[in-house]
Amino acid sequence: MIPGVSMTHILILSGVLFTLGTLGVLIRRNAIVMFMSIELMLNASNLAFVGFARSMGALSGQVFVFFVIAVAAAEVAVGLALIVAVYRSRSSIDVDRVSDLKG
Amino acid sequence: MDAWILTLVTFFPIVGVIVLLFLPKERETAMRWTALLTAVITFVLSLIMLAGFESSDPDLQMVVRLTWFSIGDLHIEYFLGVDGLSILLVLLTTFLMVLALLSTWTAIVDRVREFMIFFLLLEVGLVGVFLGMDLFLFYVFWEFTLVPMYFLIGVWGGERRMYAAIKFFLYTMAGSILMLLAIIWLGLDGGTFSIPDLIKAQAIPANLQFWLFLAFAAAFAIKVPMWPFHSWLPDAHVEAPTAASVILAGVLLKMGTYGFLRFNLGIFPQASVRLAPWIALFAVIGILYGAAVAYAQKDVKKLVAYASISHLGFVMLGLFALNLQGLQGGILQMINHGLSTGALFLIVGMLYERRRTREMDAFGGLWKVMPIYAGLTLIVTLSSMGLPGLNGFVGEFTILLGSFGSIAIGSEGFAILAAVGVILAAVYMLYMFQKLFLGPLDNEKNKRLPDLNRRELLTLVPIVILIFWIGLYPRPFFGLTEASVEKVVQLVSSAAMAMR
Amino acid sequence: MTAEALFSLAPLLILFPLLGLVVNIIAGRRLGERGVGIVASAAVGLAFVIAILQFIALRMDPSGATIHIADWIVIGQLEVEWALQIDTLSVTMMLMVTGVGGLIHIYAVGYMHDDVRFQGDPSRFPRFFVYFNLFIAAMLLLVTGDSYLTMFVGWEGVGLCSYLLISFWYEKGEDGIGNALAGKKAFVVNRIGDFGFIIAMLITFWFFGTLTFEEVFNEAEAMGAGAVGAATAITLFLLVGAAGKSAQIPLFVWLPDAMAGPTPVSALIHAATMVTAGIYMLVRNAALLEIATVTPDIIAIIGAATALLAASIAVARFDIKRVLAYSTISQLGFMIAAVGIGAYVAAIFHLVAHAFFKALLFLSAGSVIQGVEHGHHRADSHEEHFNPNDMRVMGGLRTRMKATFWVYLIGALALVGIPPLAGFFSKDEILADALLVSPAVYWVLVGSAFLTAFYMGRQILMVFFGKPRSKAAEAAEESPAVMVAPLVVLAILSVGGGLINSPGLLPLTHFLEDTLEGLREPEFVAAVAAISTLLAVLAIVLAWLVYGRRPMAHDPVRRLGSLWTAIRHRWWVDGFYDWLIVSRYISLSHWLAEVADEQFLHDWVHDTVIARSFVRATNWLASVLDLRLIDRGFDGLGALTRRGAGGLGALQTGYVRNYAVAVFIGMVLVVSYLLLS
Amino acid sequence: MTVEFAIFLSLAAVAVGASIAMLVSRNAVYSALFLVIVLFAIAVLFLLLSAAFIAMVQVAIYAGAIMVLFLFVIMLLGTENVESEPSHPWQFATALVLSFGLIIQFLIVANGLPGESGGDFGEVAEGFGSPAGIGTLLFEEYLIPFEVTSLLLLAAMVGAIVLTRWERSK
Repeated sequence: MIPGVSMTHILILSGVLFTLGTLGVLIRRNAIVMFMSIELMLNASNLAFVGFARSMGALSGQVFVFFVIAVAAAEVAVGLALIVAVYRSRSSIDVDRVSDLKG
Repeated sequence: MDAWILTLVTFFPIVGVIVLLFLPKERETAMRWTALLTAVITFVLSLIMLAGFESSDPDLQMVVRLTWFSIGDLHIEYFLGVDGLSILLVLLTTFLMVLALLSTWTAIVDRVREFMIFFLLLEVGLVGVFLGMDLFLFYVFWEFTLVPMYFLIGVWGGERRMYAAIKFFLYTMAGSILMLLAIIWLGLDGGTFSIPDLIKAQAIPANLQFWLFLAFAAAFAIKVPMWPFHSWLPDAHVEAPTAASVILAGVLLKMGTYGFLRFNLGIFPQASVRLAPWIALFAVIGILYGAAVAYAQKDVKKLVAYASISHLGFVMLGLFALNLQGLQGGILQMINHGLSTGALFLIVGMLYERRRTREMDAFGGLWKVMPIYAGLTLIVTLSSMGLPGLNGFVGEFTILLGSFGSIAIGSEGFAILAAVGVILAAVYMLYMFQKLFLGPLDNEKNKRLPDLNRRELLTLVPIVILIFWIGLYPRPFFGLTEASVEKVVQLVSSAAMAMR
Repeated sequence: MTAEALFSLAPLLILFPLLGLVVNIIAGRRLGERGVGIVASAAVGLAFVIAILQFIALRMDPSGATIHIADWIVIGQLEVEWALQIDTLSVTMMLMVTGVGGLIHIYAVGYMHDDVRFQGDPSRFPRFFVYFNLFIAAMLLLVTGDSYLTMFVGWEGVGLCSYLLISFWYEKGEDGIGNALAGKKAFVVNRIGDFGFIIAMLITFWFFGTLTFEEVFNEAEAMGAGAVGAATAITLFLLVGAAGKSAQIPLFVWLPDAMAGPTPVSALIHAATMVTAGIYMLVRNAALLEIATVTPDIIAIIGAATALLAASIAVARFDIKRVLAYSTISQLGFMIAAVGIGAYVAAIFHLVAHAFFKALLFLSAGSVIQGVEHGHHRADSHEEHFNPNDMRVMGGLRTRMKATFWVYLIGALALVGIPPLAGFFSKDEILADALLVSPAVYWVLVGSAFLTAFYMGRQILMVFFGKPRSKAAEAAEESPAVMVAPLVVLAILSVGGGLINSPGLLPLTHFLEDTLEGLREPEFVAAVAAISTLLAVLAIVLAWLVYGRRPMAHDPVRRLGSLWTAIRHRWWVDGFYDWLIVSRYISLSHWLAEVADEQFLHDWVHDTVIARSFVRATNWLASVLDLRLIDRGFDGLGALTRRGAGGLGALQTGYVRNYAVAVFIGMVLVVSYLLLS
Repeated sequence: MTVEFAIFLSLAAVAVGASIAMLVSRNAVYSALFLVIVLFAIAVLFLLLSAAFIAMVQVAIYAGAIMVLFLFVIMLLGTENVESEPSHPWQFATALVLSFGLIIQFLIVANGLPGESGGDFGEVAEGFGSPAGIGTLLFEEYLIPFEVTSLLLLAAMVGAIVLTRWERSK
């Protein structure tokens, strides 16, 4: 029992963190920081998951968080590898310098 | 096992494709072996399928039937099954694949990995066409075969390969569109895409059958190809690499005849009866036309290509005789044509590999330097012109017999004209043999040609054995198809009764 | 041994030659010429033994037997088996085939030994015997097959061997390709005959419901008058087949060209056995011929006409083998005519007798040719285009090749029909029957018999008498014993062959009665015998008057003028066919290939009609739509697309964050939509 | 204001504050460290929400493994400072506007929660969120996804190696 704290609070916090994450993705040009922002977004959603698990008494929510963390780990591994590869060819991790797909 | 063997036969080549993807690019021999081994295993799997096949059962066997996806009430199924109409063709496909791959050993040197991958994918498509029993699934496989073949011709072909590949693609595609429309109509109207269910229902009124028959026939006639839709074939054959030619002639064209057999006769029996004389007319024109045009060719491969048109005319004539002998002969002739024309293309390929030309004028007197090659070619040539005791004769004779007494065709004249085609076959086949092997050996470049090596022998000898086997004792082959063919004949004759 | 046990040996008949050929294919190189020859001859010899056993079995049980080996084609009502029919007719044929065939095999061992050296490719020796054994196997299948279809297998099989053996020296002949072309011609013309055979089978099956001889004949008998039309049609088409195989009008043109094959081939295939298959086949169908209406008359006319035509052409030939070839056609005409007038036994009798003396003639001709060839090499003359077959380079060989001369003479007299040689009895039987049935046929045949005597006299005089007309002929030498021995045996057979069906006893007639029902017993008509003997002698005398008395520079018969020109050009039949059929077909196929297919269907329809009209249609649509849209004040369709594409392209900045914004916008919008709805 | 709410509030403040700091710091290393703080704060929140196991995982994998990896890469490439200002002028504005919209949406959602989940968190069963409970669920109900995850990690590993492998030929 957690008196005074409700799902609404958790959801608001989660929403704020998520929004901050997206903001980071959108305004930063450093690929690594963008990546960190994505991690932040994932964490925000994890928070919501755990909150709902608690509120509904269903353990599945926590299991999902577990999966999300696993996926995040995989994503980081590949993503960072990509960044390294990009850095090798461009000597920069500024995402605005990479625009080969321009139509 | 029983339930999944068809899936295995169809999709096993994918395993080879995956292995090929991971092989380092300099290990070309390993790629060749992988592809060959995959084809061999697929062939063995198809033999296991044959072992489990009950030839007295006319219906589909070893059926796999799962819902793939649904649109409203309309289920599109993953539905595989084999019966007498298709089993020989599946075996032919897996068999020829092995030999065709053997023939590529030294002929394909660049982009080996890609070649092998396309080749194995082609096998998936071809086997899928013969096993798919859901119209939608069938159509997917049908169109799927175009892609690998397009690349096989377009990438590894001769000088005008792009022209030939695009022509091949567009022609067959154009025909398929009409078929697709008809398939969609059938599905919406009958509420199912399942071919056996559609055949069982027989719910299509006669005048509608007529139009649907034509829509399907458009796709199949181009594929066969029936005169006058054949103009893509010589181009495709001349430009295609040997192995692709073998499969193109040996199996791909059979998709058309198989289509007629499975769909047009099964789903539209009344239209089949009604249109049989017309089909027979075009078939006979094809027989005579192909034979005459083949005689005037200078390029061996083109000659064989036109000979194919003539032979497939026989198949069509047999199928639309709509009686037991005609149908049995037609089906057997599909196999015979696959074997002997496949072998002829292999033979031409061997020559081309040695001399880099296919002009018949560049040869002559080859018997002297390549006696084994000449001997095997002679057997294949004779099989192709229907010498009794070899496979071609059994097919041709039963087709002639069937069409001569066919009620559906209605006139003995077609069979008699087709028999004239037998004379003409001797003319062009012997002409080819004479141009290549007889006469003086007067071209300097030919005097040092090596005879067949072991690998090449290995590609031809199995075919020659089958040529003799079918020619002398075709019972096992007829036995496999008999029950299913009887069922088709009953279906068609009851439709004919209903029309009266 | 019971008859049944002996009958069951029948499959060995075909198996032995097949075995022989397999051994020679596999081990031919290692066995050496001797080994190959022994294997091949032994195979045929063993088959001959089996044939004799069948004969013995038939004496025990004249009704014969059908030996089933395996199923072949079984589809519904169509049931064809690999089965051998042993009856008196087939045994007569198999005795002749294996007997004469065996002798020719032995002869060929000697002949081919020299031939492969003259032609310059000794490695081809085994191949010859492979083909030869294959031929014997196919021929035996032909005569023993119990149904039309199994017979047809042998029928085409012998045709194949004929093709292979005619073009055996495929790099020789006119322009280096002559032999190959001759082989092709033989095969294709035979195929025309086969076409008739196939159609006959199709009618038979759909009318009688079976292809087995026995069942067809029983059925036909049971139907009686109802089967007349069908029987007529069937036999007419069979006649086409027989005309092809037995070289009758109008399909005889291939046989003279077939002389391109080595001489044993001409003897075995193109004189004794294969070419008689047509006669055998017609006799086999005697039951249908008896029912049919028009066919027998047509057969008789064709046979008689062929006999006369070929005999006339033979008069003007200079090639020793071609004379014999036309003579063969002529004699086959006799047999066909005999079938036409219903004298089936006479036909078979003449067939067997002819096999003896014509094989003898060909083989001795081969001996002559090789003798001259040897002489050519010994004399060391370097004449270009020396043709050892040309009778004009021979002459006076009587003294240099004694044995060959005597056996040749016997063969020739037997052919001419001098009593008491074989040909006298057999030809006479035909003539006697012909006189009974149709005097017209009789007189035509007598005319050809006269010509026969004349050209044979001419040949003997040109080859063996007079003075040698070339150095090669002067130096000619006798052939080895392995070749002469079979000649002697055949000579004996040619002398005594008449006994097979000697007047009065008629053993062959009685033998064949078990198979062919309702045979007439031939009568010996003394007047007929006298007339033909007299004419034969007269013709020989005439030949001696023309050719025998002085050395020959030009053929004296040339004085016949236009008639000479006609027979010299073989009545222009070959040329006529070339003009009517061959060149027409070639130009047709070229027209179809180049104009109809390449230019019209391929180029015009595809490139012009389909491809260009597609382009034109799209252009038309585009321009019309374009113009109309502009007229109405809108942007052109193309411009609109281009502008749209340009606008959309600008969105494609390539900056990943811009894409992220886009995703974000979409997300916010979607969530808004969900919240608001 | 209960103790729990006070704890939540302070943790939330730390998390939001650290996030903002992460966003605005010019140096990527600082960003990474701020992110670690956020992750710790969230881990504590997990504890509060009776998710002890997940909290441990969060600390161990996120704060431990993943962030170390980030720092490694930053150090390796030596790219702490990249940009000075956004290169697209309208990008920043759009992002702010959209974020504002998103916040609003979250608020709407959070306020509109249905009755039973809208109130304070109630009691849960004994052992809720314990490793045993999660383990049972993972290996029974979610066995196949679990196995697939392992495959995914394997694939990621192979992928990362392939991508970063230095071509010797170059």
